[in-house]
Amino acid sequence: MRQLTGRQAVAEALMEEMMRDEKVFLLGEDIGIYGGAFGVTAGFIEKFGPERVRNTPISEAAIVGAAVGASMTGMRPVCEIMFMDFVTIASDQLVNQAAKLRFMFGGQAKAPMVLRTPAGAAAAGGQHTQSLEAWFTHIPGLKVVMPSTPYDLKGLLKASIRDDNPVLFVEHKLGYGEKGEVPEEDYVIPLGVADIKREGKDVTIIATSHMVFKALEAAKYLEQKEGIDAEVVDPRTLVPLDIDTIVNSVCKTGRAVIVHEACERGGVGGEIAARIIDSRAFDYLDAPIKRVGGLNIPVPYCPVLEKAYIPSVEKIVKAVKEVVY
Amino acid sequence: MRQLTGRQAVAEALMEEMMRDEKVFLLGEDIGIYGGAFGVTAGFIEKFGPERVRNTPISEAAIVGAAVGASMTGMRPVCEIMFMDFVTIASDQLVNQAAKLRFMFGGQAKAPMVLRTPAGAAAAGGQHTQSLEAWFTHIPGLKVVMPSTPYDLKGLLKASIRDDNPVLFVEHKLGYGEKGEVPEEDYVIPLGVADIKREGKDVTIIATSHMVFKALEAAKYLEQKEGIDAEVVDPRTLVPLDIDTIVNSVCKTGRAVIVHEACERGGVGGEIAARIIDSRAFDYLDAPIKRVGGLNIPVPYCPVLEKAYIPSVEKIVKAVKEVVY
Amino acid sequence: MQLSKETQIKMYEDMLKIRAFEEQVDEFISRGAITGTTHLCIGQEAVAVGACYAIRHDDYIASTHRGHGHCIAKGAQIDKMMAELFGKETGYCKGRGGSLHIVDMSTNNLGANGIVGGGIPIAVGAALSVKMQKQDKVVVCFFGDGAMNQGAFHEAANLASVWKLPVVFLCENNQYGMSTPLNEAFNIKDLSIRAEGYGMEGITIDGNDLLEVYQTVKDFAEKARSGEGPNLIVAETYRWKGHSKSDPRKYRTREEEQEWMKKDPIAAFEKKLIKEGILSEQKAEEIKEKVEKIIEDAVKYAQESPYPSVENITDYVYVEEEA
Amino acid sequence: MQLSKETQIKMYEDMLKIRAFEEQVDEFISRGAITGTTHLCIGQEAVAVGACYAIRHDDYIASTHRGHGHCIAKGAQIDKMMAELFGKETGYCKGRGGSLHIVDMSTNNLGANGIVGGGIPIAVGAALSVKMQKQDKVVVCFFGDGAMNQGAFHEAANLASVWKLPVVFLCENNQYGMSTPLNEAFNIKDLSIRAEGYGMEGITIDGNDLLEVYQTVKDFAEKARSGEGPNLIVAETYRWKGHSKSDPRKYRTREEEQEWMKKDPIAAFEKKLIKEGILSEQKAEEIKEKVEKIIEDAVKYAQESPYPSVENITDYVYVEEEA
Ligand SMILES: Cc1ncc(C[n+]2csc(CCOP(=O)(O)OP(=O)(O)O)c2C)c(N)n1
Ligand SMILES: Cc1ncc(C[n+]2csc(CCOP(=O)(O)OP(=O)(O)O)c2C)c(N)n1
Ligand SMILES: [Mg+2]
Ligand SMILES: [Mg+2]
Repeated sequence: MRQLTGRQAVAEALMEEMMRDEKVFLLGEDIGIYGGAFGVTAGFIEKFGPERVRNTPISEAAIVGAAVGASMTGMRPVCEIMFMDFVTIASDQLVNQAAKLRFMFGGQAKAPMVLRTPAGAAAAGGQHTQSLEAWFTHIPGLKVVMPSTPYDLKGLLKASIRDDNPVLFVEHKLGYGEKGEVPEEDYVIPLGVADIKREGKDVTIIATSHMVFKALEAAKYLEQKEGIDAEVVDPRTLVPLDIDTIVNSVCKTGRAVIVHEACERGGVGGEIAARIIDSRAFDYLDAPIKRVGGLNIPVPYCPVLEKAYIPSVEKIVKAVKEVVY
Repeated sequence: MRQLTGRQAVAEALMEEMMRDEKVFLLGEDIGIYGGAFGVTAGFIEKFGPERVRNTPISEAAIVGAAVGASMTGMRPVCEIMFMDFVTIASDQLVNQAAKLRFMFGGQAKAPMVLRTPAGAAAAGGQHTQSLEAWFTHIPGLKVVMPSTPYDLKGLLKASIRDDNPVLFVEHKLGYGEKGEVPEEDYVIPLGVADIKREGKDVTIIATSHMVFKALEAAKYLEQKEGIDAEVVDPRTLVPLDIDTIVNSVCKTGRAVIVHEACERGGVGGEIAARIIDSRAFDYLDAPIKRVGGLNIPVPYCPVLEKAYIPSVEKIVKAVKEVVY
Repeated sequence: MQLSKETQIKMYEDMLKIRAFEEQVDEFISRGAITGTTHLCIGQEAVAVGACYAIRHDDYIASTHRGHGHCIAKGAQIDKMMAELFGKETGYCKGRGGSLHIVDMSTNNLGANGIVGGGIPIAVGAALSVKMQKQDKVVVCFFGDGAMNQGAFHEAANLASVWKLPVVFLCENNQYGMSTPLNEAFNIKDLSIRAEGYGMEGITIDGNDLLEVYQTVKDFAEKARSGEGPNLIVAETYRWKGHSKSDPRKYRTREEEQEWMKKDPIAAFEKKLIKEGILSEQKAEEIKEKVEKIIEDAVKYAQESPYPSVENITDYVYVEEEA
Repeated sequence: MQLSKETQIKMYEDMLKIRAFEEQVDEFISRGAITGTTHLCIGQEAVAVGACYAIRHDDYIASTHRGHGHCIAKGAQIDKMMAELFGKETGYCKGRGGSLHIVDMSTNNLGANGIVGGGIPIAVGAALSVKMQKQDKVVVCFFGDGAMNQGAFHEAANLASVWKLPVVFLCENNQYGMSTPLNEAFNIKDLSIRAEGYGMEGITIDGNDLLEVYQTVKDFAEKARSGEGPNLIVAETYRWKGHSKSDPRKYRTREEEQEWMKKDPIAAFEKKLIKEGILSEQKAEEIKEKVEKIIEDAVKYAQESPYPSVENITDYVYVEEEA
């Protein structure tokens, strides 16, 4: 099958959805001739014109707010916030407006919009590297999608654009360059379905976004060096969360390690651990659930420290060994 | 001992710290002659004048940003954001600036400021009722304090003002009217020390903020009607979290129920549960850890639905019975 | 003046309706029959009615926390509004929203908003939608003087201007943001000069003069509709009541309030209509009685309506999956 | 002109230092020797130097993502800056911040900021602090044209004006916010007219004319210092390089760049100094060599410095408990 990068996969999803539905349009900073800070929308303004590829001033609150208003009135905006850290500036519009309006209005309106944003550490210091997905899983009314592979990026972005709810779609900067198989044919991956990226019987590693690749590496190492057969589960969407797949896996393996790049404290690992504990898996658990998250510090600029911040294959291996032995 | 309301306790802490240290000052919307939306600073502008009790325009980002800048340059601002929901508007300044600047600057500066804000449901609908503390526990560099009783409110606010780090100090709207003993003498409660609000041996109920009162009611009921002896632990500060006191309690009781008003999904309950699981308490746990959080919906306006949103004494009792039997 | 007599009488009636509705609400609030808080626009009725009559039924409005007037003037039903304030299932928001989130999408009212300034970017988004769908609608975006110091106002106004979107930014300058007088929130006297910084036209008008509001909004809406881009109207007015529930109004004097109450927009318009022979005192009386009846009926409707059922509490959080 | 010859030569030298520093950084970035991204201010040196020489050593500045110039002009050491960009323990931020967060509190530089507009409220807070502590300092708050459309700018500018705080808002209008030209971000031509909306004085100047920048900032800073409140200067300039690492600059023409490069602020000032006999060609050469040497030494220092130790990775997250 053909190989695409994550960047190409996201671009294809956007392109196809824009061609399928003229209500879909893009807005964000430097998404026009610049093609977006990470080049995802390169060529889009040339193809779709400045009406549907709307380059904005540096006004995150207005970007997201405009998406809310447009989505309430018949359009399907996909807005881009250049770095996830900047969603903080637009968080009133995302959290207090988009997420809640349908409920607060008793069902009178809906906000079918997508907010795409790249997260993750990539040599840029504390204000350009955060993974804040946990925040938004805490906000009822939002869906939160956080894929790893090009295949998932494409299929889930298409589903997100077609979803009638506001969706926060979190990309990983390093995922843009990651390659993977993506079929030529049209496909959509429903939100709320986890994917078992590797089957195994000894331990369940639940990993999100770019950490899926590290978990797979760790699994390979564990198999080869330790004879441990790890199952790697990628939730893909955090809201809705496919807890059944996770619980089934843990029931099978009796052990769980959760990996995410965001700071461990307050990250989605806590939620997932708590859900596992309060499920039928409790009776199958043979060891404590370990979390491997980013350190509880701002992401450092220095490459040596940045590397130490991010969960490493070694740390995942270590956590697995702790729960297995 | 004399009884004060939560409102009086907060006011006393502010008053005493302002008298103790002339660098301490207040800024926020309608904190002047109006005395703040919840009357906490009534009489302050008359006493301290408009220089130290600074009424602001409706500009949350500027309020918190001004506090950051003032704190970096020798002052100790205490800013008030009228409802915790509005911290979203100022979250860049709190999260990307205040929390991280010391680290990003390699220790060259500090931001000794407090952001006081009321959380909790009180008949005001989805945008005036959120408890977003979980967000800020996820941000290294911030301390997060969330007391329940008047005694704790006073002692912890004083400690927060004296702390050299940015502190998010979360009050509960219903806590302002709650009465409790507060000594006349000066006292400070160190951040990071949980308080056992009731000793018990059968189950540990970890409850935050206003939920402490509900947990105590539940404990009373459980003792009287079910013969269950519940220990109620109030973490009081979420960052730093006194995990030892929690773990010790769970080791003793073998059972844990966590209660907070914020939506269950993504709330601090997940973090606390995960920490318990990954501690020596794992071996003592006789039952799954249950969480009793707010429902995963925006807070409804209608009083009947709002009541159903908030964790009730009945729900706490039910959860305890589930883990005990 | 292109307004027919009938329309002028309807406008008069709508102002009365707003006031009567809110007086009733005020009474309920103060005796605890309505549990939430609410923000009354009594004294400001001419802005809501003048503006909503100056635009088409299919034009949009975006409202604020002080939104009952906008909602009524845009054509909402009083009974469903009252039911909402009671938190009943028959309310506009099925009791989920309350006064702060009252909305009637059937009249293209995009809703009240609990976040000061929060509705402004949304209004701009609606205007973008209008433009992209090649509809010839405009959006009238209401907000208060206090909201003008929110970042959201700034970003949204600029964006609308850069994109030449059909928005009329309509600031109801009632002299205070909660307790904060203009001079503690602004270092300018005439708020409409801010329009210039966004490259748009701005004007300040007497917000208590119904026809001045009507005519200005009509002109500005037509400019916006014709592709000239957004503009800004600052309507000077005054809220008679406290900011919200239990406000002792220590930040202003009773004398100041009296001065403004002399400029009652309803009394002034009534006087004008009578003077011009459009309205008789008797007809005015009839209208007032009719309005009283509407309110009474609405109260009955609200009180007799059921609360939402707790079983359905998770409805409307997410749009159900489509096929 | 009250500037001594010596000072003018120092200003010239500082501009050279900024350029040489950044050219060196550019080279390191493009061959991957520095891993992070960086934003170069080459072409804009006159704004940084003019402004920082116009204020006192104990006055504050707040900088931006494009902050090397501000940092150097305010008096920072080149070696510690270079070490920071290399992520070394000897850098200003001990390697934790990098270019986006470079700061030197010893020169009262409140730091670069990775959030566009994020430093503006902080600058206002510093000015508040100054005022409350009855110091007679001012704060010069740098930001770009793009930042002017952030809500934070609006809120902070208004607050500073209402409280009459000693801030000079200094917009470096380099014609683009990343790839976005002024006309896609503003519907006004002269950005300084926004000052009026906050009740402050505003002016637009030639940001490539060192002495014009110097004089204007001097005047405006003195006004702010004397209690008149804040004001706004828009300095027109141009960044010669791409926005950041690997920007092919498709959004502008090479011709436009050439036009602006003819207005090189350093060449212009050099020419002026030589013409006025303040500087000789030989002396200019000597200075350039001296600057080269400083850069070389800084590079050596940076390269030879150690990385921070991973053991200390949690340092500076929290201030350690005090007694
Ligand atoms: C972002 C935000 N900040 C503060 C509040 C609290 N609040 C509600 S209304 C109000 C005053 C608003 O003033 P203005 O915009 O002039 O409208 P008015 O109430 O005078 O109609 C304030 C401060 C809020 N709801 N939202
Ligand atoms: C809030 C925020 N939005 C977007 C960015 C990404 N970004 C960094 S610099 C920049 C352009 C800033 O333009 P301007 O303020 O004119 O400064 P210049 O880069 O031209 O010096 C952008 C969009 C950011 N860092 N912060
Ligand atoms: Mg007002
Ligand atoms: Mg620029």
